[in-house]
Amino acid sequence: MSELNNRVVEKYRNNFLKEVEANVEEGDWVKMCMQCGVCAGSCPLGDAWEHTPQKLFMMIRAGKRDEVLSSDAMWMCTSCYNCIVRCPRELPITHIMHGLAHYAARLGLSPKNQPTQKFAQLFWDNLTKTGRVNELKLGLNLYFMNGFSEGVKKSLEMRSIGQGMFFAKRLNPMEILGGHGVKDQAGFHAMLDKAREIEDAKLDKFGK
Amino acid sequence: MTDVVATNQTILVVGGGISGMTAALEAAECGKDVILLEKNPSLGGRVSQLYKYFPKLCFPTCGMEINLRRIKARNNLRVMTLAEVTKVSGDKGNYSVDVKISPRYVNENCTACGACSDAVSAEFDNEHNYNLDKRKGAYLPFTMAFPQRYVIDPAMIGTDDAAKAKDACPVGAIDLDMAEENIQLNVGSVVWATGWKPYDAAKIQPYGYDRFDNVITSVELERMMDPQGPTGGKLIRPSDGKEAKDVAFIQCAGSRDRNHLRHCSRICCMASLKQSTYTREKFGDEGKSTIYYIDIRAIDRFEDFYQKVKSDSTVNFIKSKVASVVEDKDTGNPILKGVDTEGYKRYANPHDLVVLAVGMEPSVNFNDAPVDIVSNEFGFIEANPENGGLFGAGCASDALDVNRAVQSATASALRAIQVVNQVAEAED
Amino acid sequence: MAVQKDIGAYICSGCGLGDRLDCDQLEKVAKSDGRAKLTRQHEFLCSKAGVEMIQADIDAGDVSHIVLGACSRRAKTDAFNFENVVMTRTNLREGVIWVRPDTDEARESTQEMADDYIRMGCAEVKYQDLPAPSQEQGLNRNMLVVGGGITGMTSAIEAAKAGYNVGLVEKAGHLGGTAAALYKRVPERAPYSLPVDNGVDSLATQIQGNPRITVYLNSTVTKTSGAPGRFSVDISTESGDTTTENFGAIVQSSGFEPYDMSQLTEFSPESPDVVDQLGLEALAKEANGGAIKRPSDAKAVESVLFVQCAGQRSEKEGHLSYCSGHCCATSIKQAMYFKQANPDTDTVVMYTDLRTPGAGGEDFYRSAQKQGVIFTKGEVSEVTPGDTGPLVKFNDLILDENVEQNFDLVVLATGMLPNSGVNIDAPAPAEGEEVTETPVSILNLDYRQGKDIPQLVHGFTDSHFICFPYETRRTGIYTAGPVRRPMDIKQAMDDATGAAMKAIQAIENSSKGLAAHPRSGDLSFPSFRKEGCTQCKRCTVECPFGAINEDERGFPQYNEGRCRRCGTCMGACPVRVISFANYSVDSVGQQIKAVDMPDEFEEKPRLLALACENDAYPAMDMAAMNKVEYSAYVRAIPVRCLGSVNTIWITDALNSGYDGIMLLGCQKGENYQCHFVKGSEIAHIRMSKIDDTLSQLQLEKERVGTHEVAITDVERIPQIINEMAETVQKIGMSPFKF
Amino acid sequence: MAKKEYSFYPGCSSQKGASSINYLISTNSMCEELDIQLNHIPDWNCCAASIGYAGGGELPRLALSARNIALSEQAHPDQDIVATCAACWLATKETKERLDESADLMAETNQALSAAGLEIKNNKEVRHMAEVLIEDFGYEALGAKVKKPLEGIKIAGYVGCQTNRPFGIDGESYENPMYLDKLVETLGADPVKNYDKKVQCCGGALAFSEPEKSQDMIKDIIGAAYDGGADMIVTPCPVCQMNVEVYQDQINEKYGTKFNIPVVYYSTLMSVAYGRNAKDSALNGQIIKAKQLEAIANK
Repeated sequence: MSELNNRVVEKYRNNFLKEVEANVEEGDWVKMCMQCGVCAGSCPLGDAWEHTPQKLFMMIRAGKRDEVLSSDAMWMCTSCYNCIVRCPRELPITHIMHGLAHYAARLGLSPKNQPTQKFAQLFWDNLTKTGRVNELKLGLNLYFMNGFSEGVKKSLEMRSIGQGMFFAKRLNPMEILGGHGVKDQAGFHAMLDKAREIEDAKLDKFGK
Repeated sequence: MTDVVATNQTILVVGGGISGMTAALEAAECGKDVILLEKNPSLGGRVSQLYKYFPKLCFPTCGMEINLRRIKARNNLRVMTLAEVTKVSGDKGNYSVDVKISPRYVNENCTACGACSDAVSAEFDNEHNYNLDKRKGAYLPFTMAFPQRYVIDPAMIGTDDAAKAKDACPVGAIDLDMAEENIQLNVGSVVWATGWKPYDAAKIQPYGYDRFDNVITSVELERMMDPQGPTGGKLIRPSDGKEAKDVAFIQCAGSRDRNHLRHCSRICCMASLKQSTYTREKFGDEGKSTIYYIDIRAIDRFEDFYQKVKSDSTVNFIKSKVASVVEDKDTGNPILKGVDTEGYKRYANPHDLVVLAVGMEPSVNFNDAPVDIVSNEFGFIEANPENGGLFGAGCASDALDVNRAVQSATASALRAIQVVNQVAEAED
Repeated sequence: MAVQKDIGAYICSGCGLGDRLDCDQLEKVAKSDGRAKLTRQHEFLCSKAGVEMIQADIDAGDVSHIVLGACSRRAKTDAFNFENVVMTRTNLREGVIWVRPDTDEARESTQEMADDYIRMGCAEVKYQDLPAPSQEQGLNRNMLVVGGGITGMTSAIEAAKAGYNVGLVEKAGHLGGTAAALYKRVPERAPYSLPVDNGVDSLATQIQGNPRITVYLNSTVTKTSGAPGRFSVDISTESGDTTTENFGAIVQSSGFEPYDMSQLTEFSPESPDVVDQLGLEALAKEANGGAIKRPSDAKAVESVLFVQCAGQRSEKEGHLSYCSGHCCATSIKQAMYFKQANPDTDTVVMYTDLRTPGAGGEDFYRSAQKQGVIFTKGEVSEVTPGDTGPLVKFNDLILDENVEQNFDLVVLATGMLPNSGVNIDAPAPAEGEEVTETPVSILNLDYRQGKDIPQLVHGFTDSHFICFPYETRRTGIYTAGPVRRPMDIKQAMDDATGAAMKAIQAIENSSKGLAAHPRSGDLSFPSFRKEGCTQCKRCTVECPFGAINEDERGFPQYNEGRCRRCGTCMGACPVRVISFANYSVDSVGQQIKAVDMPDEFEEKPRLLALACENDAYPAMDMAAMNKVEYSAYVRAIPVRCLGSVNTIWITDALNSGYDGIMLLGCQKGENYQCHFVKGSEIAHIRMSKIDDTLSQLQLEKERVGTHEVAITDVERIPQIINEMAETVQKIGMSPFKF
Repeated sequence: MAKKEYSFYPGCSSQKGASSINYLISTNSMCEELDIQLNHIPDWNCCAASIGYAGGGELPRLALSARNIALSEQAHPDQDIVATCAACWLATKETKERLDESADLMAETNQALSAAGLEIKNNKEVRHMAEVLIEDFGYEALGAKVKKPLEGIKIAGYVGCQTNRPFGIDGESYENPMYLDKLVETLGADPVKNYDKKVQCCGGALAFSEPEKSQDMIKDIIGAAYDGGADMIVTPCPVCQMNVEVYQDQINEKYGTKFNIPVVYYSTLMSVAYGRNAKDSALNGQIIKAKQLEAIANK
């Protein structure tokens, strides 16, 4: 548990809903849920997770902080937006799921070895490095994210695909040497740092 | 040319459903001069299309027979059908109302002998049965239609069929040259009882009403159950005529939903509870009903009915807004997908037939009606002093069940009487 | 028969009647058997010409009683609309040719059918007179309203606006009733977002300033006698002084009593921090917009739980089985009190079904969620007085787990009980049975049938009819508001206006001697031959509307203003002394006898159908419109209600050789359809006794059948008739054909 | 018709040597035929798609798209932004809407942008290429350009998620959008009627992290296309195209299916129908070759 987490716990004590409303992307929508369950039934990965969105919202109201933030449910979101368009109460569920996932990660409460979290993090690091995604590096990092031997196995599995892509000119080995990126690296990074700084300030304001 | 004598002591009631008939009758039976307008060829409105009422499971036509008898007995209550209001001007106690009267092509000579109908061959969608079957081009809207007078479908005009109908009529009742009329009425007060319409189920895309034969609406089921309805009272499914023994009811189909109607339509829960008794009526213990709901809204003593239905072993309740309906291509069974939110249970349940408990929206949205009247965001008329001598009644004022609609209509009759009585007082 | 009766019989040959029937023959029958003074034929009787032809005879004074041999009495009513003449319509179209095949074999039996209907029509009018009002009462434009809550106040104001005078009786020392105890009320107009003023003061001021309204505070009604148009009412104050006033009609808006929460022991009702909704209103009034303090230690409430359906929607001993309808919205409103005072208050509404129906309800619900009110689908099993505040045990139905949680305050959403006075249908206490508390009567009606309005269910005085919420069982007395059905303020105010409407109508119609719904406008009323009466009291007992009192010698007093003209009394009378001007034992009995009875060996059975004019008879008409055929042997007579069927008709029919008799009435029992309440039921009971008559006559039981049918039975009624025809075929013809 | 210009946001996957370069190539050919000029946003950056959320919080992610919008405003002030990638379009359009809704977010975003010397006005529409085709041209105009109708080819229009929800194309329904089918018809080919997996999610981002879950969904998408008698599948989204095309061998292995169905972009179809050769239509970019299209292209 991060030191930040302890501060947040301190600040909100028993009111997890208020914490979510203040700190989670689109979190102030959570209270509007009427428990119809249409989101739960609409999720293509529904069978894969233990908590449906509507249930997570109820858990938030019930103050089940640790269970919610350590749930892997929101990491299962594939951003298909089915839940959003069907929700009778207009909740931006996809974004709330992303927001919860991010918040859990920030506080260091997300489940260990959550593959999607790892990938999402890799993706973010990859794109923020140069400003554009380097698919080859992303792929390789991905295969090796669970260690070297795993990685070799995985790349072998994927070889045929890699070759296919290569012959279709849709994969360029030279990318390994750097590849695409934005020209204004400095400005780009300054912008991201600033954005991060503003967001941190919001989280950091309490407790201190 | 229709000439209707009306004065600023006349009460105009717009809409000939049960609310309009009630408002008109209560005022007329108080000795007031009343004109009742209906845009369709017959009085009756939505209730004339219902098989049974909740919670008593009695027949709407029973009450309609009484109301029609009351109307027939009243010379101070005049009924105008195929009539629509196009403009309202003036103030409380002195309104002038423009009315458009569409041609029926049949005059008062008609004895409803049916000769014209026998003579014609052209058929059209039967709106009384929500287009589930066809009717002739010369027709009586339904057996209890009032006035008991046939109608020639406007699409018939100019065809041989129309001529055949005319020739077949033994009493010269058919006048194919009848034209639209526009008349003006001077009245003291107007009661708007324009009623409701079922929400367009095709708009609720996840349920596939527009894609799957075996997904129907609650109002269509009412017609199917009627012995004089499109299936002669058989509870069968459209795709293959197979008996629908396992019926699913989807609540809030278009209600309580920002994608559709934001408001709760009040009646749908009770309607589905009622309709769950239809499967038992037809198939006894072999019938099966499943009601998918968010909240069962059976207020006051309707709760007794809910408990009665609940105790029926053939009826199941699942707390869930159904996410989507897909069709099993082999059996034609609709499969309902969703999550039972009481403890999180996923389901993919096949049924014979799915009934969408469609919501209720005002059939005239008073935010853009030919009259200046205060209405809320849902298009229902608000009870507001600014409305002067204009009053909402029944489902023009809120989503109401029949009993409450009649209550509201009775109240509106008094409000209208207040206006004309004040006019009378002022004049003598 | 004092006055001279000149019968005119008019036969229509239109609509195929001329082709299917021998109309000259029908005229002959009318003349010879029907004793018609004049008969005419017309090929289009309902045409202008046809109607003028009839009117001319009437104007010339040639006819006083007319028989129209044409279509059903339900058709062409606008054309056949004659005044000052007794008219009957024999149903040759829907009743004869439309239910018979157009074949040569069928021709004879179809003609016999028509002949008989003409005979029956003539016989009927012969025993009918033009009904005239009794002038029993005059116009009394005063209306009594009992109960000065928001319902009663609204009724009074609305009636006054229409120009009627109102006496408003309130047992308390001030107007406003329960609503006056509310801090605020649920909005009934957009925006449905926040609680609004309870509205009592503005109504009270309107009443004070209104010359048409007289208010009686600290008063109750100690006696009500008379009838619509001439009610005489004693209004007494606590101190006992009584004034007697006359009123034309009455609205009863006696409201409700809150459920006694002390019965809910599982929720620790004795604990000061457990209150019901009215208790919370008191706390909110006290706080008056500030922080609401909890009773035990005046600590500002930081967390509150609303327990919905407390002691309601439950079959448990002492609980209410029904839903009081308003409580969900009320708890939402009260949760807003807290949020308005301090947005950080934890407010939880615990429900199983959240019920906020109608256009505004859902917005109000959403508005509360926006303000941060938490809604939990759960069931509270127990509340115990914890040390920091009430400890609540509940089952969270979504998370599917049992939870214990402390709150500063717990509000129980308990139900409403109608304040409807004495239950006149309650069985009298058995010998020696302990009578705990006798409820106080609201109206103290001086009616043979009891002091108060009959109750429908759970003590509420609602109408039994969905189409007719004001179809009261005590003519001229209408209940409104929560005494009629659990309801919120918005509905109560609408209801109050509706009831005032009906009361005003009762005033107007009773002054003209016109009947109230469902036979509204009927001028006929029951009269009886005193010399024949045996004071058996059956009519007074069986009258469904409590219309009939008894004088000191036990003779019936009809109180025509209360009477609904169903004829149940006429059906009940064993000595047949009760009759209406146009509906009597004879007017029907003579039709039965008028039928031409073929002798046994002709193998032409005759079946009698006595059909309820509201459901069974229209259903037969509609069967005809659908061209559903039935036996030519049947002769159908519409009756006002099966309750008006006097057993003498059955006996006479059997004696005069009918082979089968069918009574077609409405559904009886709990969900009865009979608009005269018990008519169908009474008929079934009476007919169960007809078996003795049958056995005396040595006739088979199957010859008489009593059926519950509905207006939708367009297929079934023809079946019933045909089955009776088959039965007769099986068991053979009646031997009583002379 | 006059030349139409748009501020174009190609996105990472359309870069040279990236997974959907074939999308860009065929799009270019298509645009030439329709006299559309795509002005690339200078120095655009990745939108973070919808998977950046683990590392990137709300504001950093908004900033990414905001930067692209700001750059577009700078370079092509009066041009709508057009994207071909569903994720790029969605992320950018969402950013535009969020900033419109919240003044606070707008201020914070501009604060971040200022660090890169940029500012966003947020006054232009963000549109998907399919929208442009349907709204600015319409099926009739698109059909008029057809030189080689794609006769005899049965095509399943796989719409997928992100061009369809939450915004959708041409106000069509989320459950049964018809625009791909109409487009296929317009090009002379034969759309698969009621293709009931047309809006089924392909697993999107999970393809890497949770392959078995996404491949299970892909299996249904391809299966349903075969059930409908499809010769090939058409899609408007690079993620869909990639996922549905490249895993067919692995799926066959895992489920014993015999999938081998080409998955093409609408731009591929249009380029061919508009008479461009195989190279211009980037048919060589197909891992599973679209032989019928090649035949027509080489005619």
